[in-house]
Amino acid sequence: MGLTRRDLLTFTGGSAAGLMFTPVPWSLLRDTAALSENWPGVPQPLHGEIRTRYTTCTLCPAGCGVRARCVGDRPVSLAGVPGHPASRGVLCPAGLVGHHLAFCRERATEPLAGGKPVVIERALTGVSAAIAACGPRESVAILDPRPGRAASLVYRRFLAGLPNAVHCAPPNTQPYGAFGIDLENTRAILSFGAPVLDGWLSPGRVMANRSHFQLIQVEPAYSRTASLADLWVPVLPGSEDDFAAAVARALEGETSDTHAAEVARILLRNKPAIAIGGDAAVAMLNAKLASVGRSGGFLPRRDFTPVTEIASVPDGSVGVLVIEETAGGEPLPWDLLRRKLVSQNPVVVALTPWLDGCARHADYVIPAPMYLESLDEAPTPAGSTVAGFSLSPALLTAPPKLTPPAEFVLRLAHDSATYPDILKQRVAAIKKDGRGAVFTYPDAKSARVRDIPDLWKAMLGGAVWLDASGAGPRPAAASQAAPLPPGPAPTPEYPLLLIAADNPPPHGSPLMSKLYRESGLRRPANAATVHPKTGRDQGLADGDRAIVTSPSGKFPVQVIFDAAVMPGAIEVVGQAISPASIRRA
Amino acid sequence: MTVFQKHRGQILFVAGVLVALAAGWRAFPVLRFQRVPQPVAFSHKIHTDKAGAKCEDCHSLRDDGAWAGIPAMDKCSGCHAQPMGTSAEEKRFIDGYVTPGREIPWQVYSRQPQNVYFSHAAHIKLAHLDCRQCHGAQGESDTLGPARVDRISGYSGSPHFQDMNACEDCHRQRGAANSCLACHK
Amino acid sequence: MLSHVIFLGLFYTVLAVLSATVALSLFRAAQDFRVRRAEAICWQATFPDLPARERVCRHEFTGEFAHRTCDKAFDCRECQTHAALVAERPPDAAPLSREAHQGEIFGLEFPLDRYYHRGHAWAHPQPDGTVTVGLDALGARLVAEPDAIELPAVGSHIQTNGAAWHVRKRGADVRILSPLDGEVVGTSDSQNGWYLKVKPDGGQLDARPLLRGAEIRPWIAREMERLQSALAPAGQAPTMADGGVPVDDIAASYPDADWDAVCSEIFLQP
Amino acid sequence: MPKVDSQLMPRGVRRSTPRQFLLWILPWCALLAFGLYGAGLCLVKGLNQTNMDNRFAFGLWIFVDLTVIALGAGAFFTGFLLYILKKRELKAVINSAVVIGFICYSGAVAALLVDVGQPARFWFTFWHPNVHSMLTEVTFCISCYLTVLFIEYIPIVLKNRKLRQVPSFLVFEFELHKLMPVLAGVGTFLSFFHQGSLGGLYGVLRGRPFAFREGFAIWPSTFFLFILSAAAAGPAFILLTTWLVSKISGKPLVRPEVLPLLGRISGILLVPYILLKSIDTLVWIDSTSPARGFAAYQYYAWKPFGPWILFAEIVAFGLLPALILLRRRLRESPAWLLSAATLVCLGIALNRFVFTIQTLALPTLPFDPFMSYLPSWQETATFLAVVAYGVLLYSFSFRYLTLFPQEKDLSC
Amino acid sequence: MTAITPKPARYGMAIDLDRCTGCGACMIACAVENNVPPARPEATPRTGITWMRVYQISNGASFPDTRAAFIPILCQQCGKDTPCAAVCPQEAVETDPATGIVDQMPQRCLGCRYCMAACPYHARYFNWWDPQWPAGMEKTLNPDVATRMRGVVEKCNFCHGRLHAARSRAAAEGRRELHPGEYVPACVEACPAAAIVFGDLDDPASEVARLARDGQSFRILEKLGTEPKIYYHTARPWVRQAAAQQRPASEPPERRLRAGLPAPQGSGQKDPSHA
Repeated sequence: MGLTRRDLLTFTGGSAAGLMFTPVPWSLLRDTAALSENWPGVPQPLHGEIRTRYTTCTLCPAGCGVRARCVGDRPVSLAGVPGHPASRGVLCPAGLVGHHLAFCRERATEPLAGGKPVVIERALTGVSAAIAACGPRESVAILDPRPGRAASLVYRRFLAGLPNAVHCAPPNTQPYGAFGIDLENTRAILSFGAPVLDGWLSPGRVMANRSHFQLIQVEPAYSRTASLADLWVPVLPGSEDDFAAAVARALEGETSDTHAAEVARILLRNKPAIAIGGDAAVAMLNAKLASVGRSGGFLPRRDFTPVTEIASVPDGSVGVLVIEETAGGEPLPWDLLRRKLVSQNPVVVALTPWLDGCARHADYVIPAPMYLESLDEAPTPAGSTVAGFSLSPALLTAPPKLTPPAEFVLRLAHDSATYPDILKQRVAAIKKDGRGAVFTYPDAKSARVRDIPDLWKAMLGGAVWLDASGAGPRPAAASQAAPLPPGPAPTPEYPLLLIAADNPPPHGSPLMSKLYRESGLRRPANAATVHPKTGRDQGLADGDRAIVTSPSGKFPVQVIFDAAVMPGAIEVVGQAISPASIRRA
Repeated sequence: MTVFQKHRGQILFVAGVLVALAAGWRAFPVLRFQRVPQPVAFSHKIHTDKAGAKCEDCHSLRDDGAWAGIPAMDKCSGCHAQPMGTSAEEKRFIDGYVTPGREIPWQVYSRQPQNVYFSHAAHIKLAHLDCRQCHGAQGESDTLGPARVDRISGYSGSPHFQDMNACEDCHRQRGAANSCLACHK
Repeated sequence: MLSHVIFLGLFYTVLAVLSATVALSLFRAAQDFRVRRAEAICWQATFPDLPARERVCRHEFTGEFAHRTCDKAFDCRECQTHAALVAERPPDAAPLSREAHQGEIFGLEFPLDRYYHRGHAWAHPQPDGTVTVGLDALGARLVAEPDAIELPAVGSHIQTNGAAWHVRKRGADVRILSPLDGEVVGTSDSQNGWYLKVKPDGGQLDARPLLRGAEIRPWIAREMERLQSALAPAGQAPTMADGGVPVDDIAASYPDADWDAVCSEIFLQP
Repeated sequence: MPKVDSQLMPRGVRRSTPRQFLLWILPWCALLAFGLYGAGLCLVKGLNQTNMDNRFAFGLWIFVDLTVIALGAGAFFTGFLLYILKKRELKAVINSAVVIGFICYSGAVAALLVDVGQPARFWFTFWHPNVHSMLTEVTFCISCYLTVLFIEYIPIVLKNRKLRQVPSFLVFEFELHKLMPVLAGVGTFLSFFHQGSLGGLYGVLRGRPFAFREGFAIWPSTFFLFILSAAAAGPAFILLTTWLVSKISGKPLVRPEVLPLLGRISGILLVPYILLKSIDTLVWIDSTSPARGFAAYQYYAWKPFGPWILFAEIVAFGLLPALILLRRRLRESPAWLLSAATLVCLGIALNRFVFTIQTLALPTLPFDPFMSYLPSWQETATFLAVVAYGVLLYSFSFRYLTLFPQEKDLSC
Repeated sequence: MTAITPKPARYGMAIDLDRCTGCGACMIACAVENNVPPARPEATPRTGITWMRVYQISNGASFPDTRAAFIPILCQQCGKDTPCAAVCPQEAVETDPATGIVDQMPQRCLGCRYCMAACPYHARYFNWWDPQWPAGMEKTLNPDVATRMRGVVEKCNFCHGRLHAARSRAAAEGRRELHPGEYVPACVEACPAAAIVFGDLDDPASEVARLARDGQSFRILEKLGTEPKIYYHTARPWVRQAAAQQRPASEPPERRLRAGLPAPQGSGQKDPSHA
């Protein structure tokens, strides 16, 4: 007798019923649920011994100490070093995730010549040839984002060997020239657009002293600092100078405008006071406040090495421009640099970890190690009243084919020394000199240089050297930058004024999205903030997409209404002050 | 007409039930796990008896309270740089791992899921549990059996592996913390 | 903790009740089959779903009622009304004439020597005490040459109004309702006129539910009307193929009629 | 094929030709397919396919679930009236009511499975239930009640013309039907609970003063309001569907007195609902909400959810239809009856909308903005899939099963 | 056997709004510590995950009198009738009696998001996408915190990984009790302005308890009666006003977020040109 379909069904039914009384269905349920915990789509952190390692942040001139929590040899989180003289145990948001930079896209990973991958030797010969080929009128320039480092010394030495060379720096790299700011004793700060509470000097140091000084922010834009200052003086763009002068007059007692008078009153009541934001009138104001060379004011520092500001390099004179771009911050506007180049076949060399900065315009791209990928140095912390120096040991293993900028220049100079050698020499010099004290991160203790047997080792373990306080030869007052051009006036065609708002760093950890895209705590790059009234006059609604047109071009934006913005102005991220118009897209 | 003919339906049904039960209780528990052999034949016995090593020589707490777990290669190469015995196994081990300095990809029997926080420190130093309580007689074993890995969830299925209920019960009996995040992360 | 108990308790009770309900009805169903209640239940379940015109009381044929719908599922044994009426006008002592003298209706043979069931099966008591069961002339013509016939096994038991046997014809699957309770002692295909030989329960045929004699003509008349309207394509006036006497194979002469519908109508299918 | 089709239909009723029927279901099948695609995207790619977000954690789906479950309440309430209170007239619509109930609940459950982030963990709720959560109550009740509806659906299916030819089916059906009161009882119990817990779902949100209500024992007032409103809306919805089906199929399905009866039931229940709802609202405005630091007026300061919403809920969609349904003369005229029933159903939908959507749209943090939300096409598609599924299941049931026992007698 | 759990603590925070500069260091430190994935390109302020989120509010005045303040909002660890814990259908949320921390168990979570609807602080976040890190970056994840999967809810748990680490360290030294300050969340450690103070509210000696008591502290939505454990401190009346006020009904509906734009300045800001 054969099995009928009915038999088969009966059997299946039976086994189905039986299965219910076995672990099968239940353990399958459990396993699928467990699978949803650890299926491949969910990355699993690696485990290992937890170690603490120390280094120093080189992302900006603040020179903050960094304590890294590492699993095995991989940093998993960064934090400040308590008691650090410059940073006071604080890191800024960007610094907290510096160890992510290495994983960003748009990284330069191999030498490029004319956009094509080449071996480093090939790039070296190419650049040397270009330098050799420089005519008598053409100069070789190295753009040094942070003068005063051992690397800068390497550059100077190399340039010295050339007939016609210039060691230059981006504008405002040394805003206070040979001076530091004695923040600890300052009682009032009159800031002309300086981001005092938003990444000025060493944030930790500023915050630690915040309660000691009055902050007066003179700025057209409703910046973060303006919003938190004790007094915000919104002035028309470009009229900062006039206001500074007005304050200066007010200090003499001749009150011309009420704001200035009030400011003067505050400054007089809280001495010592300083004015920052640097241009002629402000320098004069400081003279009036007698804040130079006084405790609580600007104190001279020993280690100042004057460099030419790129702006003052004659146009069309540079035959070979070597740009170092390792320091954080946004790249210089390219047209500023282009103006300096000679007309026919100039050669641009970018020593940079990024492909999207100057590298885009460079004939040679020499990939530099990213922050934390190689032994580096941090010079005197910005605004420090004494010279300083610290090493920034690597925490990450760098990909192959990277060359530290200094290393590249050394090889150009056919110098057999390596960058670490140079750093060793620098440390040796400090040791030899014997002045000053060293603050070591692991134990948060200071010791005089003399008492430290192996300074190099100590520095590698995380430490900052600080010169014995001040008392350098007093150089001339801070180099005074040219005064601002008169503020641009609105025209019928461009009824509004563009004001630069604080802008996001060009590169950062992907996690910066928490601030810029996921919470909107900070405005995204394409935000244009206007006063609701201004917006409505321009026929805009909150949240509109719009086009901003200025003499220098047009760009798309997204409109945000904010009653805090100066009527008649458009706050746009990273734009130069200029007249402009806006209309709905 | 035979008995089978008469009760054909019932008989087939019962047969189905029996087959299912057999499959579910006998075959399934075996098929469920994948058996992964250990890369190296290691004998706790020999190391404790002959070499006179103590448990904590190799399995220790770090200062921060983390569990060092299975020792790294350098621990082995300390003694095994040269063959100490004559066994082919040891030779294979030395050629394969010690000489090239490769870490041994041990299969951990009670590897906890990623979301589990288990502090050996708390269980040893505070609760004073004996290793055996969770790891059985592993310490006296002469050979290392294969590790059992659940084919679907990928979790450890070894007999030493404590499942959540076991933890919970013990914690309840001893009045230890029993909230989710006490043992999960 | 207590809330846990109450809450879960409630829901497991609910689940228990649900499964108990289903299990109970399954069990009862099995029981019904065991005690031979199934067939009755099927008929009970079917009867109310039949259109009203098929549920006409037999006493309407004899004119005792103008309109009456049967509420006993054609089981007159249960029906007081029927009992009363019968008591009042007892049917003639010898209902069935010995010799099957022909009763001819619309040219159809309806021998008066037997009883007729509303489902067009007849029961013919035999001298040996058994009863032969067959299809009446109308039924026979509807399933003239059946595609298949499914007769019950000898020894099986059939019940009044239960399925006696199955006939398939042009997609129509017809179950012929049994006119009596009894054990099947013989089967045959219609060659010798009957399909089943049945040994009635209690030794002799209980004919109360069955039609006889004078009831037959008016009944068949109605059946013919229903047949016609069932055969008539929607909208057309009902006509017989040959203007009166049904041909031997009605199906053949109505090739496009929905035979399932037709048979359901006449054989009281659900 | 056509033969099989016709043999599956109940005898004695006319149904559309297979061609017509095909033309009717094809578009719905297409819609279903489209919707399933959308739902599939949500399951495979994750809920980022929807426009829900951290602020609008609930969206279209939850709103639809609450609404259809309220409308599906007709199933339990009709069953309750018929089997427990022995209202025989309702036999005419009970089958249809059961099918509609089954559709609504199964549809809602399906939508919920797409709505959760980890469908594979659905059983956690049964294995580690947090009995203090209204959602647990809902989950348990709905899954149990869906089972009940399924069991109630079985007899209707077994009565199909072909299936009933299998004696055992018919007998089982017969026996099961004898126990129907038990099922109706259980169903009523469950329904009362989960209709309530669905209201409780929002009433317990002490973090959302707009929805939060004081209550009795563990249940906020919304618990009881939801039961009442569902019970009132259920019959109205049955009424509407019955009318709709008979219009579409072009046949009388129930005796003329049945629909007004349903209307009357709905009206009778609507009155206490409106009464309690008004009282509840006043208490809420007067004490509940202010006690938590929120003046009630500010909820209605956000356009478009002005005070009109309260008026619509209570007067336009509550009081008005109630009055209509309670007047015999108006009830008897189809136009009034139907428009009233429509209003009732709309009222329920609006009420559920207010609790699901408006609650989330209103800010709680003082410095927080008003939230708005528009469903993505995937969400909408999934919702349409549920609708299409319902229409299809009902169409097939109507074609092949006896949903309206009176139909065959009315049709000849 | 007697209970061997350490003396229960009631961890809480006091945040000084007058010190907060809204730099966002806390948000970043939090994301790093707790393995919160970076945003997808299509993420918005309403779909992003920020256990700690700093809101900017303003005094409502118009230029040039505007003043801004920043309010960090994290899970307020409600101590009574915890809205989210009560509603979770499957016990994925509970309050740890030993710490007063409201636990969220992503591995138990069904993803029904009922708790998010229940939370008045919007401090709960749903994983709308699979968590993804740029290639190589997953090697920098914190081993003390498990990554979450798509489709579950997560929230601040006072850096429970750090509590575990602290407990392990203590256990290694044979201690059950933690020293004050031995365990602080990442945001507290990272705040450049030292605006956040963390500790045991039940320990009267602790700084946080002191701040909680002082007259200038308040809690957000205190009237809901959920006993949140995050205290906010400010001397500026308008800040307290804007953070605790009832919203003026006259205010126009906020439409920024529909445009997917950043969360706006606090809506405390009224625009006179409306009046």
